[in-house]
Amino acid sequence: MSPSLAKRLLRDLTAIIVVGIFMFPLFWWGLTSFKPTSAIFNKDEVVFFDFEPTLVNYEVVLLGKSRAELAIESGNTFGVGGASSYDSRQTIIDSIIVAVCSTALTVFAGVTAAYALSRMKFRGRQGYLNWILSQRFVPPIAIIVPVVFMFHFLGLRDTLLGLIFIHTLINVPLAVLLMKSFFDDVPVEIDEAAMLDGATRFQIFRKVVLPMVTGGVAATAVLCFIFSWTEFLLSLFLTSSIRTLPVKISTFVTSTGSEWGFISALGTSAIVPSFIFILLVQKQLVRGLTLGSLKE
Amino acid sequence: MGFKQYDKQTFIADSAAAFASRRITKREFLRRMGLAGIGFSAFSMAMLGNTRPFRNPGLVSRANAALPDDQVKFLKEVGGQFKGARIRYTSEATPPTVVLNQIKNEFTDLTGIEVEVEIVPLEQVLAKATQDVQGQLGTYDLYYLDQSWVATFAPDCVDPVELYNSNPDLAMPGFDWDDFSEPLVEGLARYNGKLVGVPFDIPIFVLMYRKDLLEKHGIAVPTNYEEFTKAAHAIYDAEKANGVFGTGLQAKSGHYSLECDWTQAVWGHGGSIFRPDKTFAGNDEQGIKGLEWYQDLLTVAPPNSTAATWDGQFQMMQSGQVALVQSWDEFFPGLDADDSKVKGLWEPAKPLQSSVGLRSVSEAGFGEIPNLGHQGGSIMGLSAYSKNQEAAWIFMQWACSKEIMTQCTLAGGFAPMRESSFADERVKAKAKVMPGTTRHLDIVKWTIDNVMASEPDMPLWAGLSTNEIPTELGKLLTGQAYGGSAKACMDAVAKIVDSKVKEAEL
Amino acid sequence: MAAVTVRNVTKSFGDLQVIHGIDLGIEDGRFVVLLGPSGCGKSTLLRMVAGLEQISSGEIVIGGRVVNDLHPKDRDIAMVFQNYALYAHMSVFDNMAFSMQLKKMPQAESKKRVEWAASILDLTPYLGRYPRQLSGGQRQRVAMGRAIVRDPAVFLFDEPLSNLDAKLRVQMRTEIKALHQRLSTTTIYVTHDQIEAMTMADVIVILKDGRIEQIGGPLAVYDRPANLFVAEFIGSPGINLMRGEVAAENGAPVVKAGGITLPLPQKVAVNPGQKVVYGIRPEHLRPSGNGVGIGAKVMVVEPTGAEIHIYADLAGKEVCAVTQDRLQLDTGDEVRLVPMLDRVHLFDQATGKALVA
Amino acid sequence: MAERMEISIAGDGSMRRPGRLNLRHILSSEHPLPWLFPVTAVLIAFGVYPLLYALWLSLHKRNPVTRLSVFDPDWNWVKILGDERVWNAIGNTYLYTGIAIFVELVLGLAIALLLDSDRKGYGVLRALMTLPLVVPPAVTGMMFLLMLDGSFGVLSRTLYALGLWSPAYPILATSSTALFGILLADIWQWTPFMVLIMMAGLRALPKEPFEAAAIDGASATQAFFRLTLPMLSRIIALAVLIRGVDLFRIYDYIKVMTEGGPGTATETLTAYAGTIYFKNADFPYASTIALLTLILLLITSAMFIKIFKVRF
Repeated sequence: MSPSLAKRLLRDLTAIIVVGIFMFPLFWWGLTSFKPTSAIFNKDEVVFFDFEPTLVNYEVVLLGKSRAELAIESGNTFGVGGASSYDSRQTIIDSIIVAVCSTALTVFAGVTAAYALSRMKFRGRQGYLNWILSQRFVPPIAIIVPVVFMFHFLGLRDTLLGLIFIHTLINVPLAVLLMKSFFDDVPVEIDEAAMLDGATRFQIFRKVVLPMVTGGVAATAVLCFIFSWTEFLLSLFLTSSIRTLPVKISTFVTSTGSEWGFISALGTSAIVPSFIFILLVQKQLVRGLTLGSLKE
Repeated sequence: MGFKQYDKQTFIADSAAAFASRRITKREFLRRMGLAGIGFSAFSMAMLGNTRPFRNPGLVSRANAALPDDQVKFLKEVGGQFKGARIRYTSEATPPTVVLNQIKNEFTDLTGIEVEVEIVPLEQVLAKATQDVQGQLGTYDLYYLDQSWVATFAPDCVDPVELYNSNPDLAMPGFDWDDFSEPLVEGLARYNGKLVGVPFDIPIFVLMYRKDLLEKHGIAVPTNYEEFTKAAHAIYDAEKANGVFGTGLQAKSGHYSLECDWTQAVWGHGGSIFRPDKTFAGNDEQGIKGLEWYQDLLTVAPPNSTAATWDGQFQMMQSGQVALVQSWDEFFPGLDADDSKVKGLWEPAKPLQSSVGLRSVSEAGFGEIPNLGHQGGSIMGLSAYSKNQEAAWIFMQWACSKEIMTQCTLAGGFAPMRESSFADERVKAKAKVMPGTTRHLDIVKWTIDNVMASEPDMPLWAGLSTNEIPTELGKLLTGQAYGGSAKACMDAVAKIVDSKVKEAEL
Repeated sequence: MAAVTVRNVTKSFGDLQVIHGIDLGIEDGRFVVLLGPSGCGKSTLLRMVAGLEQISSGEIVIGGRVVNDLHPKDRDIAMVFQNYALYAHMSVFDNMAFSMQLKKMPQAESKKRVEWAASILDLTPYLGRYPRQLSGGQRQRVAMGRAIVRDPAVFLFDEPLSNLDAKLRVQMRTEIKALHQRLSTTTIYVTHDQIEAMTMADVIVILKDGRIEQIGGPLAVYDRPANLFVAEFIGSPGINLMRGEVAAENGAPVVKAGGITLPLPQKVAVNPGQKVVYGIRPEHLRPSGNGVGIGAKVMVVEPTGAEIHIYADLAGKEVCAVTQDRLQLDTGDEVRLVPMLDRVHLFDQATGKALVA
Repeated sequence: MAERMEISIAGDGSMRRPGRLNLRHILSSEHPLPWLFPVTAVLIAFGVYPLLYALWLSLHKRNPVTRLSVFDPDWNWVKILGDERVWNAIGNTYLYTGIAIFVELVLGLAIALLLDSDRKGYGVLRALMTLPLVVPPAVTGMMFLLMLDGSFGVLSRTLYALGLWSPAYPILATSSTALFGILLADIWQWTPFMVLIMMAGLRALPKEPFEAAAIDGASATQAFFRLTLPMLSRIIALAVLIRGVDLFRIYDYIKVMTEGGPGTATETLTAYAGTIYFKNADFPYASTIALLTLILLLITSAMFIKIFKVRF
């Protein structure tokens, strides 16, 4: 009783169109990054492909080519040795460091707490869980001033470590929630069997339960990575010389024009790392996002 | 050394010349640049695809090249004492700052002082600077201060002239304080008799018009507000089929740009923002006339004007969408850029005259100076909480020295702060249709010297000018409230502003 | 190899007491089945022996050692769980070797043991596989293998067969029993399935609501249920029960129930007028061909092959009789039923206790 | 007994006596404390203090001239009640959250159903569908700002060309439509999130009830509304909660695209707090608005959890 060919084709077509619609902004964004300004802002028509593609935007943001570089090349120009404020190589490195480290820290803290919350009975457990989760409810804007002052006095302002900590703070509730659902999916008898086999709690965690939820850890890690990679407001205020990607991109909006070419080039580049991560663990991600609510 | 440096340079130069004279296509040019191994650097950007109006550095000599010997010596010897110090400057991405950021390493070369320029959008500068002074954190050694915040930050900055005079050891020779344009020092940098910083940027309202369009329709260059309206309507009626509008506005709701437009409209109709008794004056007869004039202009401007800031307004001009604009002079070099659709078609003119007469300073409040040329200048202020004050001070003197300021102007084609820069031969040589042109600077200088206006100096102004006033204006202009009644809107603004002023016990 | 003693053990979860002072002595090498309906506390009791649940009061002794405060791993026990609780990310070999690895036993030694266990359980071909690649029965065997490699003093089984299908269950039942006979390790086995209990146990402990109802051998609890609960719980089809009153008829004690008279053996010690429950197992209620017995109306006839189950209406009460005779009966037919007198059970109506000695 | 192996499992074992403070026990892995320590440390160090500080700030009145803050606990909280823009922002926040959740949920479920196929190529489509999630929201805002630009934007131009929209009313510059422009960005970015969750939900559904329903003669539509939806209800409730919490604190899109404008048409609570924070530099009042957001969010989600019996 398989659906007719026409029906199947219709479905295929619909699926492609729907996904296509969702891909369009990215396509457009990517296209923009190859356009000269006159093709981005054309009062007469929307320019699709009728332009001279240029790689200049990528070379500036990703390779650090700058006016100053030309000056050096030609030997006699103005601005020798100056850095381009659009060179984003350091930004990408900093962003990766922050995202990777905060993800590691978040997953470490989240996984250990989630294990205890899933496996151990103690007074105030639900309250503690609620407290962790409520942290996710706090609007970042509420804590900017205090965090800036606090970080200043702790010497964490404008440091990678500070950013790592604050991204850990905002991601840890989600990590706990996700990981708890994964641990809840592992029958508690597994722990008991291991306990009878002579394992300590830590051994049970390390050797038995954790290996059984690696998929969940991966899904959690990807989400934390994405959230850190895309976080804007706190990164903006806690740094001045270190710039994460979204912050850097926001500085391309200037008093005399937005650098749409650079914005789109860096924006497009910024998508790549997270997407690779997401592809690697897509299955677990799908599973993980249900937060165990499928289990009856 | 395969491809010799010399060969490379000549190759680039030849290619560039060929491209400039349209002998080769862009693509071929890019290919050759790629061959030369420089990729697409500033040069090709300048030639090929710019969004920044000022971004046409051209090929000029190193910034320090023409620095007087005594200043070089000063930087090396005095500045050298602070070798290794790291100073930090936060600024909006204004043209001079962007150029400064590019050439700052030349300062480091001389002194060994590291300079970090943190470039963030305007309001973030405000928030970050406010946080810094609030906690006296000393995160920044130098502040970029918009003229509307000068009053707010006056207590947090060191008076540079006083410092110059009181500490001769750290005073740069030949700095020449008198060279700074008098109106800028008085209008921008001084608050309550104290010099809060050094003028560093002076975008100012001038009239810009499409010569070709005005000629085509036989319309004279407007000289006052009424003529402007008439001309804008006439062009709109004639050209709307071609997608050309009479004017373009920077009327984004809740944005400082709208406040700037509005302020100029009010001043130009004989009004002011405040009365001498510190009450809001925008709802008096002249104020409402000004706002109504502005509302009328919206009907002949691209509808997107209500979503546009200076950025959007510039795009309208550069893409050939509008014919007449009274706005920031710093757009001008970008209009002559190579990727501009209207290269050479725009002309600068003096700002519009008021046919009813201007309100005098004594009739306005909070040190407001109603006049024809709205300015959005900014100053560089030395933080009183800086931990590297001496090093920062030396950098500030370098950045504001005659030669460096002139170099900045040369790089971007924007208005200089110093009389000597205006008179500089190198600057004058660029007064023709070309990237980074300076051909508007005569008009700009006239405007600064004769009709420069200033917004009120008051600690609340940063908030009022970027939040309360433009938000209510936005409600009116986009039809969210007030049913199109300028009076109703201005009465509401008056209520809000008056209560805020009262609350602050100013 | 150890005896297990449970002394006056109680367990409460908050205000809810689930185990009420249980006393139980298990001799070394015995196969003891804890049997009872769900919620009777049998699993809790087992888990307390394992150390997975804390006991609220009382004492548990394994091999002469009080283990109340001993960590499960130190109690010298092994446990097989209902859901097998296999380590999904480990091979069969590693699953079995895990406990020895934790103890840092020499590899050769642990390998020897795993192979020994695997050979007993027919798992040798599967040692390299992962649990997900095994059938239910094989998984169950791995779980058992994991238990036996440790050679514990006590095996604990928590409903190990309830996730298997019927045929496999019968097979595994035999294997577990055989294993026990081979290893002679003290075993405590929890189930709600009376057939499992009957077939495997040396001793059955019947629990209800956290209390022991009866302890005894499989036939003992079947033949001599200590009370109504046990009588009803054990046996399938279930025992026929009729409430009635003792009366004397022709000098012999009988039970009058709902208008019919049920015969009693002579020696029974009851008084006329006593309110009792009369119990007779289906196989002891014989259809008679010669007109004697109590008349009943056939409702359903179920041939099972070996025997025929006759469900009949006896004075308004449904009773079941089992016979191996090939009777030709149809719904609605009259049948006469004769209880075997020496197999009659009598219980006190008020206390439920058995009255027959 | 020949095969019986000699073994002795010795060991004194760890004592597990309840209710006794035993440092060795607390610091061992048997006790929850070491497990919870990292999270607790992070939350206390970087979460609790800032929140208390924000509360402390909200109890102060800031003088914009002297920049001094004086303790005046009622000042901001009374001010907030009389602030029209706060009420407008509350309305916008709920409106925005409500519409976004509804649309993202419906679209997410529909697309999940559409893409839930094992046929060749659908895996690629599903992977592509997750792409929007990895774009930084601030960048998404810019992306849609560019596409919705009233003069040059590709989406605006397309709508104009199709006659679906008048160039006289740029989407982001018209107070009645600006919110929908922002919603477009939000929906684009977060519908894929819903697709992922719904996909997982669909994949976990048992087959039997559907087979039974088919035998009972239920149409596909009936099966969807009578079986699929009810069976997904728990996961839907959870998805709504997670998404709702983020939506309620929406900031990046609004900041980048409209700054709350035109007028106050798209000003949500956090956007307004941002405005007061950035533009007026009135930190105490901005903190008060942010705390109000937190309070409303806590109340709303508590009610939601109660009503829909969300379990996590």
